[in-house]
Order: sequence, then C-alpha cells, then structure tokens
Amino acid sequence: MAIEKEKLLWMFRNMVTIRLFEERVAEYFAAGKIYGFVHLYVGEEATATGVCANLRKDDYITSTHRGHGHLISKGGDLKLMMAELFGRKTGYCKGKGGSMHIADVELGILGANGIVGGGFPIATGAGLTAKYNGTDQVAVCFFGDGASNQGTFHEALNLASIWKLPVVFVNENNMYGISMSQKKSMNVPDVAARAAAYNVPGVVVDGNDVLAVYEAAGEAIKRARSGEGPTLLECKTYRYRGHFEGDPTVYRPKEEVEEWKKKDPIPRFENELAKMGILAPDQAQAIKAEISKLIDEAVKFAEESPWPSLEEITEDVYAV
Amino acid sequence: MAIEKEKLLWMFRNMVTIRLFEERVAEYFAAGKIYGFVHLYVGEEATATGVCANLRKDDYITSTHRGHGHLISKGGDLKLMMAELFGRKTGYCKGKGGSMHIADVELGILGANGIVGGGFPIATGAGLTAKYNGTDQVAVCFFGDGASNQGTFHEALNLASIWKLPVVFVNENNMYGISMSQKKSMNVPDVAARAAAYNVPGVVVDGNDVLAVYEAAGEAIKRARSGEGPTLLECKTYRYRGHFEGDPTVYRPKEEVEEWKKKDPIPRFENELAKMGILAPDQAQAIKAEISKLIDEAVKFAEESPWPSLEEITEDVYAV
Amino acid sequence: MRKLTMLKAINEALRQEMRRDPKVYVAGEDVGIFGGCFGVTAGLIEEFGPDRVRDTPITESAIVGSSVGAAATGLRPVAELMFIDFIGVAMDQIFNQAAKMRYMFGGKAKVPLVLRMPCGAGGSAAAQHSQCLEAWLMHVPGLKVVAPSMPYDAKGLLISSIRDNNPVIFIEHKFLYGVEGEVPEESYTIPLGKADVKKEGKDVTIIATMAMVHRALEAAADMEKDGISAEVVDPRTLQPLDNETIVNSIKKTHRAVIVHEAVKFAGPGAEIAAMIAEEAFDYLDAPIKRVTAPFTPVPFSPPLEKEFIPSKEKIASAVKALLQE
Amino acid sequence: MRKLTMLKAINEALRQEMRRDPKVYVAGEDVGIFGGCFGVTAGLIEEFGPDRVRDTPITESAIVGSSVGAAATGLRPVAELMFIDFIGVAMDQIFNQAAKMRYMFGGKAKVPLVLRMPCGAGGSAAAQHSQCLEAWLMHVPGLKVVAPSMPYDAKGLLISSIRDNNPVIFIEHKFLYGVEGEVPEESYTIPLGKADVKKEGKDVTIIATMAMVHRALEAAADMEKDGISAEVVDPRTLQPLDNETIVNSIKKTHRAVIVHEAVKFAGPGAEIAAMIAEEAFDYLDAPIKRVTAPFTPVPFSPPLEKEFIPSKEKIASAVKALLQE
Ligand SMILES: Cc1ncc(C[n+]2csc(CCOP(=O)(O)OP(=O)(O)O)c2C)c(N)n1
Ligand SMILES: Cc1ncc(C[n+]2csc(CCOP(=O)(O)OP(=O)(O)O)c2C)c(N)n1
Ligand SMILES: [Mg+2]
Ligand SMILES: [Mg+2]
Repeated sequence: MAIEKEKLLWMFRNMVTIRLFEERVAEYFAAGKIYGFVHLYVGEEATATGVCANLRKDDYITSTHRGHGHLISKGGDLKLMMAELFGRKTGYCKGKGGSMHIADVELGILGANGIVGGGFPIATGAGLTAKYNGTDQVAVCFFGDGASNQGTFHEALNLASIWKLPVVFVNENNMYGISMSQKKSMNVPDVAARAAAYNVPGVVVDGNDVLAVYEAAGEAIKRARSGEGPTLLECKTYRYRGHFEGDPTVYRPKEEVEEWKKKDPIPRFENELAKMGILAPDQAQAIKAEISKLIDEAVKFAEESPWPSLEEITEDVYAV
Repeated sequence: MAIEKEKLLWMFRNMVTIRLFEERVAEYFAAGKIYGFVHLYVGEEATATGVCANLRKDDYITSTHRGHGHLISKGGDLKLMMAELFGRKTGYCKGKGGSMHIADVELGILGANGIVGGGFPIATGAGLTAKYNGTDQVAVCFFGDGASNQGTFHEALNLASIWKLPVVFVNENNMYGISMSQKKSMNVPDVAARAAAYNVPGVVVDGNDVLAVYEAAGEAIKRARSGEGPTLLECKTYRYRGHFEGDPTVYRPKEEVEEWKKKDPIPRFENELAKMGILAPDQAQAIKAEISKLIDEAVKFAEESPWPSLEEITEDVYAV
Repeated sequence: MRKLTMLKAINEALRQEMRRDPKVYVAGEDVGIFGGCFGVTAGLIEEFGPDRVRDTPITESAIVGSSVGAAATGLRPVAELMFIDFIGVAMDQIFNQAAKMRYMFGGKAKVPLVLRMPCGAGGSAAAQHSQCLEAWLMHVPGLKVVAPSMPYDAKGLLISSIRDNNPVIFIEHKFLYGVEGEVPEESYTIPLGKADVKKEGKDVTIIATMAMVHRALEAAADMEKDGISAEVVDPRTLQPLDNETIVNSIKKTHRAVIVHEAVKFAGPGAEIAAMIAEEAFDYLDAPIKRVTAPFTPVPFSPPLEKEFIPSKEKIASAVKALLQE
Repeated sequence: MRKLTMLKAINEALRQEMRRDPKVYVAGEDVGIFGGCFGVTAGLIEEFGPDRVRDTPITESAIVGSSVGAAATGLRPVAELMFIDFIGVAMDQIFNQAAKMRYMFGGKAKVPLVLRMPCGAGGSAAAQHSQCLEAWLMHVPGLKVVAPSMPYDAKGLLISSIRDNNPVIFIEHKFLYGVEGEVPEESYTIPLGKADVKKEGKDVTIIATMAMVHRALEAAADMEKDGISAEVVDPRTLQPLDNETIVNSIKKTHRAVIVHEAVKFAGPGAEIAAMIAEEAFDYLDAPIKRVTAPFTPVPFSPPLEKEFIPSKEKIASAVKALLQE
C-alpha cells in the first residue's frame, strides 16, 4: 500500500487534533463552561480519520451524538465547533445546536444527531441525491454498535441495497451502548454479520489501526463511487471515557479499559510513522504543540465570543 | 413422518374452511355487504394451517391485515368472524374492528393488524410473558415479505434472539407487498437469509405444501418450547386474488398467477391424502359440503345479527 | 371553467411541478405502476420514469428519512405516506429530523420536502386507517401543515408546498378525492397561511377543516332556510394558521363554532378555540363550541362510523344552541 | 414527615409495586446496573434481578411493543423511554397498538402498561432531548396521561398508574427529579383524573403543569406582595382532565392563565383553554392567556434555553395584564 506521506501526516495530525480537542472539551465541561450532554470520542480517533481520509469535500457524512471526531475529520472548523460547545453566537449553529447537532452542510456534514439511529435514512437520502444527480459523490453514515439494533438501521440498509446507493455504513463498535454490552444487545459477534440481510459486503476491521481503516474504507468508498452500492464496514474500537462526561462507568471492568488503552491508536500510529521514517519523535511533539495552540485559539475564540441575543431565539425555525 | 390421521384430516378441513370462508367473503364484499379493506388469503391456506396444526390453545399468535386464515387456523369462530366482517354487534369486536382487527385473546389470537409490521414486537411480548411465567407456551408471528422491510422486524428479531424468547416468526412470502415485487423490495432472494443477522435458524419451506410447513414449523415450535429461542421460517406461497378486494393486479403477469394456480395447496393435499388412502374423493366432497353449510350458517348468523347501537360508540375505549 | 376532482387536481399539480423542476421527485409505497393506493400518482411513472417516481418497500422511516437527506442535499422530494395513520413508524424523522434540522444547525440547512398523506374516515377502514392527526403536526415548530378542502385549493396549495423551502405536511382527506370543482389548467399558487371564507354570513362563524368544510357548507345552506346566516371559514393551512381572517370573521358574527373530524380533546380545534379565547374574547357573545368526533378510535361498523363523523345536523344544532345563549 | 426527592419517590413507587405484584416488571435502556439515565431505577436490579429489571438494546419500538404484547397476555410492564423525545421511533406501538387494542377488539383486551418518560428543558440538552410532548398523547383515545409536579403526587399517581388496566403515559419532568417534598413511606394511591389546587386564591386561576407548577407558585408568592391573590391548579392528570376543578376555580376567580413549558401552538394549554371557553365562558371576565415556550425547537445555549422556559416573571406579567382587562 503506497499512501502519500502527506496523507499519512494528515491522518496523524487529525487524530491528534481530535484527541487534544476533546481533552480540552472535557476540561471545560468539568469547569462548567461547556453545557449539556457531551459524548467524547477519545480512543476512537482512528476510525473517523481512516474513513474520512478517503473522502472529498463534496462527499457527505452523517454523524452521531459522539460526533466531534467525525466533524474534525471531515474538515470542521475548530473555532466554530468550540464556540458552539460554549453556546456562543459565533458557533456552527449560532449556539442553537450544541454538541449533538453540529453540522456544516457546505462541507457535506449533515449533522451530529441526538437520536440514535437518526442518521441512517438521512445518509441514504444523501446517497440518493448523488445517484439522482449522476455524480460520483458518496455518503458515509457513522453509527454505533447500539444503533445497529434500531429499526432505521434495517430500513436504511435495505433501501440503500435495493437502490444501489453510494452509501458506506461505518459501524463504530466500541463494545457498549451506554451500559449495554454489545455481547448482550445482539446475538451475533459482529455487527458486520448483518450485511447478509441485504446482500452487501460486511467487513470487519481493527478500528484502532488507522491504516487498516483507511484501506477498508477506501475499498468501500471506491465501490460506492463506481455504482456498486453500499457496504457495511465495522470498526472495532473502544471509548476510553464514560458514555457522556460524568458517567462513572460502573458497567465495565477497569482491566478492560486498561487492556484497550494499550491499543491506543495514536501512539500506535506514531510508532508506525516513526518506523517508516516519516515522523521523528521531535516532529510529533512539534505537531502536537502546534495543534494544541490551534485549540488554544479555538477556546479563546469561543470564550471571547458573544452569547446569542435573546431575539435570536425565534429565528431560523423556517426558511424563506 | 407419522402424523395422526385425525390431524391430517383437520388440516384438510381447515384449508377448505379458509378457502370457502374467503370465497364467500369475496362474494359478500362484491355485493356491498362486507365493508372496508378486505385482504384475502386464498392460495396461502397451507401456511397458516401447517403452522397452527402444531399449536395449543394456550399458545399465542399475532396476525396481519391478511388475517382470516390465521384466525381460522387458531380456532377462530366462523360466526363471530363473519358477523364482524358484516359490522354487527355480535361480531368478534362488536363491529368495532372489522377484518383488520379481529382478535380472540382467549384463544391466544392477539389480533389482526392494520399496521404492516405492527405484530412483530407484540408477538415478542407474548413470548416474553411465556418465558417470564416459566410456561412452555410459544408465540407465532405471521408476517409478509413486504413487512420484513419494516424496522420492527429487525427490532423484534433482535430482542427475541438476545432474550431467547419462544417466538416463531413465520414469513408468508407471497412475492408481493401490494404491487412491490419482493425481488425489488429486498436484495436477498430469501427473507430467511435475514436470520443471519440474529444468529437464529432461517428456514425456507414450500408454503403451498401443508405437510412441509407442518414439519418445519413443528421443528421451530419445538425449539421455542424447549427454551432454545426464536426461528425465522419462510413459507413461499402466492395470493390468487388482488392485494385487497378491488385490486386489478396490473403489476403481475397473468402467466405467473396461472403457474401458481397449478400449485394450489388444497387439491394438492387432497391428492396426497387420497394417495395415502385417508380421503376418498366422495369424502372430500362431503367435507366441503359440510363446511359450506357451516359458512352458510355463519352468514345467516351475521346477516340476522343486529347492528351495534349508537351509544356503543364510546364504550370499550378504557378498561375499568 | 374545467372541472376536476381533487384527486386529479393533486395529480396535475405533481405533474406540472415535476415538469418545471427536475429536482422534484415522488417516492412512496406503490406510487409507480399502481398509481398509489388511491390513484393520486397515476400516470406519473409513465411520464417521468422510475427514477423520479420511486416505488419504495414498506419502510416509512426510510421513506421520510431518505427524503430529509435528499432535501438537505438539494433535491425536492414529494413523499407519500399511504395513510396518515402510518406516521407513528416515521414520526422521529418528521419531527426530530425534518422539522428541526434548520434550527438545530443555526439556519444553515434547508429541507424543502413535501409529505403527502391521506387522512380521514368514511370507508369503514377502521381504527388504523381512518384517523385525522393534524393536531400533532401543528404542534411541531419547523413544519408547515396544509389541509385543503377543495380541488382548486389543493392544486394551488400543493404547488406552493413543493416550492416552499421547508418541510410541508400536505394532508389530503381521502373522502374529498372524488369531490369536483373548477381548477384552472395552468399552474398557479395559493400562499400558505391564508384562510379562505367559503361562505359569507353574519350570525355565526363556522371554522371548519377539510371534509368538514363541506358538511359546514351544507349545514349553513340548511340554516339559511331558518333565517340563520352562517359564515364558513376554511383555514386551508393549519400551520401557520391565519388568525386574522378568523378573528375578523368573529368581530362580525360574535360567535364561533369549530368543526373538525379529529377527536376533540387536544385536537386542532383546541388551538383555534384557544386562539379565539385569547385574541377575540372581547368580541365573543357566547361560548366557543367544537363539533368533532367523539373521543374514541374510529369504529369499523358503518352505523358507528357514520355516528363518529360530525354531520351537518350536529353542526346546525351546535350553531342553534349557541344562538340561544 | 419524611422528605424525598421526586426521583426517590418514583423509585420507591416502583419498588413497592414490584414487591406487591410479581407481574410488574421494568424494562428499558440501561435501567439495570446503570439505574437509568437519571437514576430512577437505581437499585432495583439488585433487589429484583435481571428478569424483572430488563435492560434492553436501543430499540424503542420493541421496548414499547413487547410491553404491549406482555401486557395483553397478563404481565404489567413498566417501560421507560429514556427521553420523551424518543417517542417518534415508537409512536406506532403507543397510539395504534397499545391505545387502540381494547377498542378495536371490542373491549376484549386489557393493556395494563405504564410508559415512563422524562421530559423538559433546563440542562442544555438541546432540541432532541428537552421537549414537552404531552399534547400528542392527550389526543389519543385509549391512553391516560399523568404529569406530576410534586414528589407526593408522583408516588401516588405512579402506583395508581401501575394498577390501572389501561396504557398510562407517565411523564416525569426531569428538572423536578431533584425537587424534595413530603412523601409517606407506605404505599398509597392518588386517583387518576383528579386535579389538585396547589394554592388557593381569588383573583385569577393559574393552571400550570409539571415544572411550571413551581414557577406558578413562585409567581403567585411574588404577586401576593402586590396584593394579587392567585389560585394555582395543577391538573396532575392530563387525560382524563379534571374539568370540574378547573371550572370551579374559574367560577371563583373569573380569570384564567394557563402555563406550560410545551410550545403554545396546539399544545396542552390549547385544550384547557378551549374547554374553559366552552364550559366556563359565562364566568370569564377576561381573555384566556397562555404562557408557554415560544414556537421553536428547544435551543441549546444557556441564555436562549432560559428564555425558552416560561419564567415566574412572565407568568406574573401575564396575570397582571389580565387583571388590567
Ligand atoms: C432513539 C434514541 N434512543 C436512546 C438514546 C439515548 N442514547 C444516547 S447514546 C446511546 C448509546 C448509543 O450507543 P452506540 O450506538 O453504541 O454509540 P456509542 O455511544 O457507543 O458511540 C443511547 C442509548 C437516544 N439518544 N436516542
Ligand atoms: C405501516 C404500514 N405501511 C403501509 C401499509 C399499507 N399496506 C397494507 S398491506 C401492504 C402490503 C403488505 O405486504 P406483505 O407484508 O408482503 O403482506 P401481503 O399483503 O403480501 O400478505 C401495505 C403496503 C400499512 N398498512 N402499514
Ligand atoms: Mg457503542
Ligand atoms: Mg406479500
């Protein structure tokens, strides 16, 4: 596999960006400056990164309640994201959406979603637009293991399969839906097994190996672009933090968490890049420092931004 | 396979009862004496018959919009059914339900259903009751090929599979959901393929062969009774009439209908029984005549029954 | 002028808009060769082909949700739910996704989507195929709700709905499909949010919706013989509601009777009554009456179903009781 | 008397009913070891085990639908939807199955099922986790709808709901979970359909629901200082609604202000206002006012969300405006 150096470095930068962004979010949430429900992606960075490394600006994604990683990977602006989390007027949604509803339609980001399973049919519709218009755009639908038990999963995969839509369904199997172990929430070991119900490829990949994700997603996206229809791609991964900020995670053994922390996708990729001779340790440090500064700026932007004014509350309900 | 003669004759009688009952319904519908949407089961009799031949009175079923065959097979009273179709006070639902809502909870019939896919979770709940109470009752959920594309299919099979509930999901694949060919509505040739998504047995059987259905359903029901969980059983069959009475069926070729009429489950079983020496032609005729008389009586009962009185409209909304 | 049934008027609106704008497509169960359960989309697949007249499986969440995704990315879907009674399996996509997307995204999305859905009783289709559920949809910020009573209105309002940049619920009372009326051949629009006074009068204002507009007009004609002059107002659009036309009528008549087929409790008429009680209280000479179905599921049996649907007699007697106050 | 939070009062009601009747079980997402998203079911799995405290996948249609099937066959499920906002994916099982089964079957089924669902804004949970959707459920014949404001009411009403032989929607405003009040230790019931006068008064009747009862009581206390005596009526059950208590209050005060957190248009207050305009018109001296959220999805940002929720100041100023009429 010959991936350009530039792309490899982008992947590294992107994973680091997600990690540092979210660690900062956790801090500001704990400090009471970020509001509402915040679901962090820490530990799962390789998935969004590996998938989106294959996407173009004009491709679409639908995201989930755990959306920051997807948005960053699809090109989301850190300042606008942070300002939104801070509830400010300058945020992506003018403060109206918050973490669970960040979107950037211009970038093809059709929104995080507070409804588990809400994105399945929406991504399918975006795929339909591509096919209807005769373009080679694709739509990627991110979703969790828990979400795959929702009826919309079935309906969307079925529709995308019969219409051969360019939709890639990317399952982020982090082994839990809140406290519900995937082992208990479904009777099959792999979400990918469900592809059989729609006669589409079902692929399992190590979701903490960004290059493996990149490659597998690349295949699926190529298939979609060339008119061969949807794929169900399952990325096995793990979230290091609670389901939402504040969750004491009584439902999973500490050892399990420790085991997975050994498979942290970022140091792992950093090592690989070092071995490839692409990234020396000091370069990696420099990148992290640089990104940390970008996040400082995003926080500063957010903190200094005005709150929405009260009259704005009734704006944006209807389009003219 | 050694099936008691009595059971074999019951199956024959039952199929004939469904056929003659429904032919009479078609007549009275055309004459304007039966109202609303009426979906006939003519041609599919072997499925309900073969399945229900394995059931006890205390087992449960959920039925569909195309429910007469299920109800009759589970022991439904012809008079009460006919009176309901005529909208009379003496009908199963006191005239409040009509064809799409006939139920007999005492017989474990949890209702026909006007919502395609509505029965999946209800059957699952009945299975839960059996398991919760520690009985060996089972619940059978009848549903069409079209219904298997609905989200509730997925949710109910998933729940029944993880909870190992005694539910048998019986798909009646008559190749169409109204005008939508099953070939177009899903990307797999067999509905049974979807069992893979839940790691439960998926079985395909000739739905026009009552003995094959009996046997396959028997296996599945035995599995359920003994605590081994759900099965998805697909019975390939065909409806001879329109989707509802009045449907000109422009969407399917006449030859296809003719082809399937050659596989009519009733003459086919009649021949088999004759070969087995169980049913001579004159006996078969006598049975048909006898059943026809029962249906005459049901019609008479219905026609002579009073209409519900207007005050009854507000009764039965709430239980005390 | 040429007369058309409401069914044909809706069909013509779809056809004309599909001709005008290639981004407009139709999707739903059996909308193709079958022409839809009631025949509304008949002939469209012949003219526009299966890409623009998309038969779907039985999958209402995906019908609505894929339309939301398609609308947000530039198409203009007109999706059909075969009966409004089926919204229960697709409600999330309607109220949490389609309706809220724009607001949640800070005004940065546009969801130009029409959901057509037949409603109403009258054919013994029973409890799950006969409901009037417009009240739910009226309660959702981000949706518009259109509910015509006449072929002319249906055509003009549907064309406006398709051109609107918001999710519009277009409710078609199925027992109006056969009603005939004058309908211009050319394409035209009727603005959403404008009520129409179907009959002028001075003694009482009857605000009626969909099929009940016809019952109200019949009641008004009957009462005319008794010297009672009833004004009949058809809101036509329920969200936004044209408060002004309603209030103006009450300023003249001082009495209001609201008629709808939906059940009374928390029904569409509750909002109309509450609005009047808030905005036109000083002009009222009598209580606000509602004539509606009883608080029950729709019964199957013909005499019960007939009793369920408000009749012109019930409307007239409510009016007369009010005039005695 | 012992004080409990509303959360603990609900937990105790569940525990006592589960002890009393082995047919009662709890089901929902994360109701087991996690104790439910808000902790309402905490500790139940330890006492009753996983068969009676059933963790489900994310599958609301099946949560509700399996409860319907279980209830119709003899169990008494108490299912939880994690947020009322999620009813959109389960609505069909609620309104077409649970609610109508008895009627459609001619009175031959019984569906003793409680669906608990937290509602309401206040924690920046945004548009899909903060709604008040009781109006939809009130409009469904066959359902009962309970919406307590106080820990005492919550316990007694939940016990009644579990013993009721009908599907009951039990709505818990999540910002009341922390509110404390006196709650007897023993099991007791409060009849469904009985309103409660939370404060007597003579100048105006404020009909408020759930969290708004507290805002209304605060507003009433403030107004007391200005010599305004407000009566605060809490319907407690929204379906059936206790018209009599409301009308009696208006006979005394001649003025009505309705307060709820749901959006105004076609909201729960519309029915209350319409009922008053129909049944108590002759006792009214002024228009019926509604104080509600604006007609928008619930915004995320704290200042906007605060503006969204009706405040005691807005209630007081509505009352004062009315008294000037
Ligand atoms: C329809 C719906 N049901 C339940 C929830 C509450 N909820 C939010 S996230 C979540 C778990 C999701 O699990 P999964 O899909 O595996 O994603 P993960 O959180 O693990 O990334 C649940 C139950 C919701 N938001 N929407
Ligand atoms: C939720 C819902 N969607 C659509 C319909 C309309 N409808 C009634 S029967 C039917 C076709 C059902 O097809 P299938 O499940 O194959 O059963 P069949 O009629 O072939 O026995 C449709 C679309 C409905 N009743 N409910
Ligand atoms: Mg997960
Ligand atoms: Mg079929």
